[in-house]
Amino acid sequence: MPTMNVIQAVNDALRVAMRQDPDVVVLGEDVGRFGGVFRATQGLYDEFGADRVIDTPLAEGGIVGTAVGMALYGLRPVSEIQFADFIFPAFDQIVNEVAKYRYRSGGQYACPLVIRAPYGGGIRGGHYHSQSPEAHFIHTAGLKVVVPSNPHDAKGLLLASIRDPDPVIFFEPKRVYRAAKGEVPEGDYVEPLGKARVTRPGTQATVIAWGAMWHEADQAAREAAAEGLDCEVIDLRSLQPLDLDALVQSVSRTGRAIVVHEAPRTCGFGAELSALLQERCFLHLEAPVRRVTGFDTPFPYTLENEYLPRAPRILQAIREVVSY
Amino acid sequence: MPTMNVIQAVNDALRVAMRQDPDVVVLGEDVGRFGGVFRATQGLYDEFGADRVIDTPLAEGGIVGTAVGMALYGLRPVSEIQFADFIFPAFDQIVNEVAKYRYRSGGQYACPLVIRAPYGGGIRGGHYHSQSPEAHFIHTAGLKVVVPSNPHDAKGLLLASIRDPDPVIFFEPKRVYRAAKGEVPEGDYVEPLGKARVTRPGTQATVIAWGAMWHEADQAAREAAAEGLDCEVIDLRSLQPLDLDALVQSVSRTGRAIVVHEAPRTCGFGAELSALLQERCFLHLEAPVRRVTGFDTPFPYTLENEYLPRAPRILQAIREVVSY
Amino acid sequence: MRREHEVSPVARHPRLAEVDQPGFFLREFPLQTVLRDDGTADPAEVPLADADLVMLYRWMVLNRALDERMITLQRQGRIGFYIGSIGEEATIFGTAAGVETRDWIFPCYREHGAALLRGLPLVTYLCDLFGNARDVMKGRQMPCHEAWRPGRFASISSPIATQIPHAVGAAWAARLKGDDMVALAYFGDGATSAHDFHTGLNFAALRKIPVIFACRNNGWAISVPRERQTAAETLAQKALAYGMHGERVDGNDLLAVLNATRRARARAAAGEGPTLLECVTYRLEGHSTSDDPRAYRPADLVETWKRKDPLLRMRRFLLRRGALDEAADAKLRDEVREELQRALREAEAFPPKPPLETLFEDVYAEPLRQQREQLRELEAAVAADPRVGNPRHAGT
Amino acid sequence: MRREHEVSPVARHPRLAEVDQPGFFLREFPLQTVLRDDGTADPAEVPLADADLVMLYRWMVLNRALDERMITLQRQGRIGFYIGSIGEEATIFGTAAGVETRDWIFPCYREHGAALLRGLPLVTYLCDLFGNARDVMKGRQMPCHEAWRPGRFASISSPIATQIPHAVGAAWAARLKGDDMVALAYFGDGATSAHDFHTGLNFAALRKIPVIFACRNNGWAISVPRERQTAAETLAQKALAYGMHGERVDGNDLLAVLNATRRARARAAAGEGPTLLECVTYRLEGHSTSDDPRAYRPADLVETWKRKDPLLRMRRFLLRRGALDEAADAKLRDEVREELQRALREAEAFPPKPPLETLFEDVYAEPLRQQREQLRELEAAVAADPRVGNPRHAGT
Ligand SMILES: Cc1ncc(C[n+]2csc(CCOP(=O)(O)OP(=O)(O)O)c2C)c(N)n1
Ligand SMILES: Cc1ncc(C[n+]2csc(CCOP(=O)(O)OP(=O)(O)O)c2C)c(N)n1
Ligand SMILES: [Mg+2]
Ligand SMILES: [Mg+2]
Repeated sequence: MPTMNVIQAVNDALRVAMRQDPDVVVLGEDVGRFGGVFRATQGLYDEFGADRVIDTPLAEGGIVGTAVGMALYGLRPVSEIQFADFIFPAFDQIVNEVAKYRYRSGGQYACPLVIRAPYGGGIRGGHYHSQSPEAHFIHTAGLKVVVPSNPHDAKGLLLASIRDPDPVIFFEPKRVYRAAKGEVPEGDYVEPLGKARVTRPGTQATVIAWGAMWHEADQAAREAAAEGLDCEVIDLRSLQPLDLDALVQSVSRTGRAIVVHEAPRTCGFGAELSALLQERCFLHLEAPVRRVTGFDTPFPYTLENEYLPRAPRILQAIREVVSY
Repeated sequence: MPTMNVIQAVNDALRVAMRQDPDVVVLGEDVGRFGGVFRATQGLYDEFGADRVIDTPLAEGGIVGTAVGMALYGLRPVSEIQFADFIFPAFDQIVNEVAKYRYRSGGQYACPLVIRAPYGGGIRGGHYHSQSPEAHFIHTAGLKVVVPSNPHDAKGLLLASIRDPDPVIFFEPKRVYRAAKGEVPEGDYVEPLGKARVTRPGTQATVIAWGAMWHEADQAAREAAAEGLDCEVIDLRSLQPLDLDALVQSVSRTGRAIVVHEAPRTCGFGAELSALLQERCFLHLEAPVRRVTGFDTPFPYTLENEYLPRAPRILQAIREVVSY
Repeated sequence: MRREHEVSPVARHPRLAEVDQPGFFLREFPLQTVLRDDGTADPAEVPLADADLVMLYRWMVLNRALDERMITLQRQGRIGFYIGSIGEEATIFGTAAGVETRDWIFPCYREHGAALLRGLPLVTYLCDLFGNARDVMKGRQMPCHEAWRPGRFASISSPIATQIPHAVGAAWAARLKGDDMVALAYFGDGATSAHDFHTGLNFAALRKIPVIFACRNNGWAISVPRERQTAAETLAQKALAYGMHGERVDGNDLLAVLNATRRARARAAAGEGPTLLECVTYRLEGHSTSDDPRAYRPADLVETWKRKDPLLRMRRFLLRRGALDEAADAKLRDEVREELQRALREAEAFPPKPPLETLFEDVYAEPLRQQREQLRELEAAVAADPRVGNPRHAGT
Repeated sequence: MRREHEVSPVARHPRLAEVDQPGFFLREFPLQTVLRDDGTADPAEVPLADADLVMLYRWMVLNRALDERMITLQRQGRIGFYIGSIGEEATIFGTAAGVETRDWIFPCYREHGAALLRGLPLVTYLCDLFGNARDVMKGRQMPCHEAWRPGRFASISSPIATQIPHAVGAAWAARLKGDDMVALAYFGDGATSAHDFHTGLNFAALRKIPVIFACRNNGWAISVPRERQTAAETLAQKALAYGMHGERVDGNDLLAVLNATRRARARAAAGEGPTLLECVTYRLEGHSTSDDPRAYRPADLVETWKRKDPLLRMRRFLLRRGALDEAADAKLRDEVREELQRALREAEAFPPKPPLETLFEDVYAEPLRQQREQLRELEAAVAADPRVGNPRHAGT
């Protein structure tokens, strides 16, 4: 199996999908001849041509709105939003159109499309190249939301997303675009949406994370192990649909849960997970579900490492939760 | 004291604010001579003229984006979004500009403005005249979010919001625009942001609601009382800042909490409240914090009364939570 | 400011030569007309055989009767809301009849006439308005938000202008697939201010996507007159911002609209790119049944436009041409009334509510866990207390 | 397709008469030039005294030196990112010098030159780039996202075009307050596709808001050439969509830009409404330090434009005019280099990080409970483990 980083895995998934299905097209700013500012679409223009690898004008609403029409007509468009921070001009199209199209037409029409966007901090991007807006989309019924943490999942989940009958918001952890490397099967395979992965079994607490923060959670769990604290780590991978069974099973066993995310704490997805675990594991909980998250501020520049819920803060939370 | 309904109270607040401060202007679709589709700005055009009561073109991004510039320059703009469902074309301006302007400029600039929008269901509005998007804005640091349930608070909170140094998203419960009547002081007064109101003291469970759903919660608590179940009811009024002390105090006492909101359950503000209460009242909780909410679907038309978390469903939740 | 809705249409001008050099412009957007006030028309500009002309006239009559009837039904509380197209029928049927039936339609919310023309059964449409158990949309949307896949009539949403980029995407997809399909997007004058208008037109012009952007300039966006929507003297000239072809046509003139649409379709299909087609018409009634226009517009303004009623205009033409006589017209109207009445009886006979489980279907292709759980939760709640879902027995 | 960035500017044409009838258009958008290739100019079009011309030239030289130095600093890892304006100096200083100092500037992200002209101290600007303890923005934004209130220079955000409606609102507010203030909004050619361009221009034209919409058409939006952004032959003609005045000017010609800006300002101040001013220039370098343009544009294209360098052009003019000689130019350059060096030393001496509490300030006028609690939480975390906040000691 070849070794790839996340961006190569994304690129490979797009290539496999486009080879296999002529209805798959990609569109976005700079995705054409240039291959995207992160090079996710590199080489696709040469292989599939300007008709299927479409440089668009600078308008995210158009990138998504046009994709809606393409999807209705039978294509499988994959829209790239250059940074997740720039998804908001398309927000109306996403929450009022994409998410509701099937429902509102009584199932006459479907709108299967993928919106890819690099998300998250840790690359010195400041306010507008660091945001993690997943909670907005999880709150919007009709959308699926996927966040891989590693190359293998990036490829398998992206292929599954492109073939999914529902619209998928696919957030890519740009902080580990190049840093996270691993073996990736050649050719076609899918990782099913809605399945979490227990990446480290443990007994004393469950640490739940996704995307770039999974790496921090894993690091913290390894450091905790060195202190004799045995944590289970779960990589959520798909936030909607959510693998609630996996979480409930783990937390019912460990009695303690820590949720990690980069987005601001208030009304982040950690709140939903905390609420769900409390509803489903109430009698098993030995401590409050703990949230280790970004703070309730815009994403900063110089102090971004203080802002991010990195391993040292997660480790402290593990200690506190286990000794609650 | 005169008796008013909610829409009259809003209208009165705008008039008081505009008389008292020449920098207050209102802008939006149809707000001018016509006085707004719900008549919230009725009479203002005649009193204050076309310069301060501004009919805009059909573009919410412009209604908010222009207001940002006005606020920077020293006005106190009050933007009307005709229905909360149509706030999304302005979403980028709100989350990337309004919310971050003070922070990103290092405090050199401020962006004090109010965005008013009728929200919620129960008026046979279907998908696009019924949504409750408050969670999106609570998740966005830099914004305040206010939702009155009655005429007295609508006026006092709107006046406070207009004078607040921070941007405020002001959601008005259109379901009770005319139905909720009450005495409203004449002239000027404010209700401070960040203060909840215990509208019914009780001992066995705390029911937390806001806006139109407060009326359902109150009704359910009254019915519960008839069954011998003694509930405390809290009208949140201001969701950000949140009166967490009031909630913690009440739930620490009752040991049981029910949160009611119209928005879809997943990642709604109920999740945040559940998480917070669980973090702060863990050892006092006798039952999981219960969410009685809209479902995870777009807002329906014919079945909207099934969809809404109305008194009968709240009452059932009270029974279940108390007997947990 | 020149108020185009107060003055009579500008006479048609000979086309000026275009100075086609970078940085130079010479374009004209005269109001194109075919049907003259005296009921005549240049025979060369009459695009259809008499029978087809009468058929379209019948559709306009039916659409008018339907709108009037539904406004009454709304007042009676039998439907919750209605938004009609009274006065705009020539724009709607002229465009809809001007494209091919394989073309997709991306409607705003006044073009149910186009759906009916495409074969949406009247009963089905009425069930949609009732949101009853037979509503194709399963009672999920307000009245006048229909979708009709068999007629390639897309789904209506309330947010203004969102359908415009959809039309572009669909036409783009068709071109990629090698289909001869031109998308027809409808929107109002107010929509030209919206984000998606800008984006949709720019994308389409850039790639010469086969779309017809049919702007129903009916003079109003609720209470905001066209002149307060934009300082541009015409809406057609907005095409220039995108390097796109634009035309301005008398929207109360069925034949002028039809001819312009056909030209635009031919151009689009030939790869010459999209057209912005401004149809200048008038909203004779309130914006919707929620609106009372007396609060913001003078009655005499409406009177002027009532005299330009597109139905009267077409009728005058057909009578003068001999394609129709008074008796045939009366018969046609009777038939239409009867047809409506029958459909209404049939539609009202269906159960008023779709079943509970439909609330949770179609959010996703298959319900996720939360939709399944919540259906069970709701079923249990209804079983425990019949007041759940019954507005008359709970809360405010 | 005509590629305006490949051909030399069109010669200036006499203004054609405008046919001002509804529905008819005759407009011209010739590329306006003052500085001729031989270094001469029509004396009537030279708007400033020699000392002021040299002063503006000096600003351009400083801006160029600054950009070059910062690109080097970024390569050395001393700053995190940089986005310069090399090649676009005439557009930036021509517009900024063409308005009054009381006018507000709503920048895109390449106009730090305008802020410096307005009095932003060089050291302060450099601290902003470092995001250090003396950064006026308190280390919150990426480099080149400065704000400078004393100079009425608004705050920069990365999202494209959002500042355009802000400029409209500020100018509108000023008019309401009776202030003689014209807002100057900057944006690129790519921004003309964005939502907020459409909205901002429409609102402004409708109400004749005093704004100058200065479009830096530098030929590229990252890798997307101007011709793939819109099918419109010129960007200036987009003004027609809004019933607005538009002009097209040689953006590498300081005097042409300055004159056009002054005319636009006069028009705006007189209540005649906003102007869309397309300044045709060229981005000689990569989009930013994150970009390598060799991947998408041929080098020879850049060579053509290097010969039109706005600094060379202004220098030739000043030398020929005798306002500057070689010795004075060399001295000026030495001074500029020295000034930069001094400022850099000073800026780098400040502590690299703002204090922890600044993270939680200014989210609101006063921190809410969660900001206060989270500050305590972070302080405790840092106290317990010094690796918190230190990238070299944790995680990936
Ligand atoms: C994004 C959005 N904002 C506001 C509204 C409320 N609204 C409904 S119709 C309408 C006016 C539309 O005018 P126009 O585009 O001219 O269409 P017409 O109704 O005249 O056919 C408005 C403002 C909406 N539906 N969507
Ligand atoms: C809304 C949004 N989408 C995408 C981006 C990413 N991006 C940054 S600059 C840029 C190109 C801007 O081009 P132009 O407007 O011509 O300005 P220039 O950089 O050429 O000065 C893009 C696409 C962004 N900043 N904001
Ligand atoms: Mg209209
Ligand atoms: Mg550019």
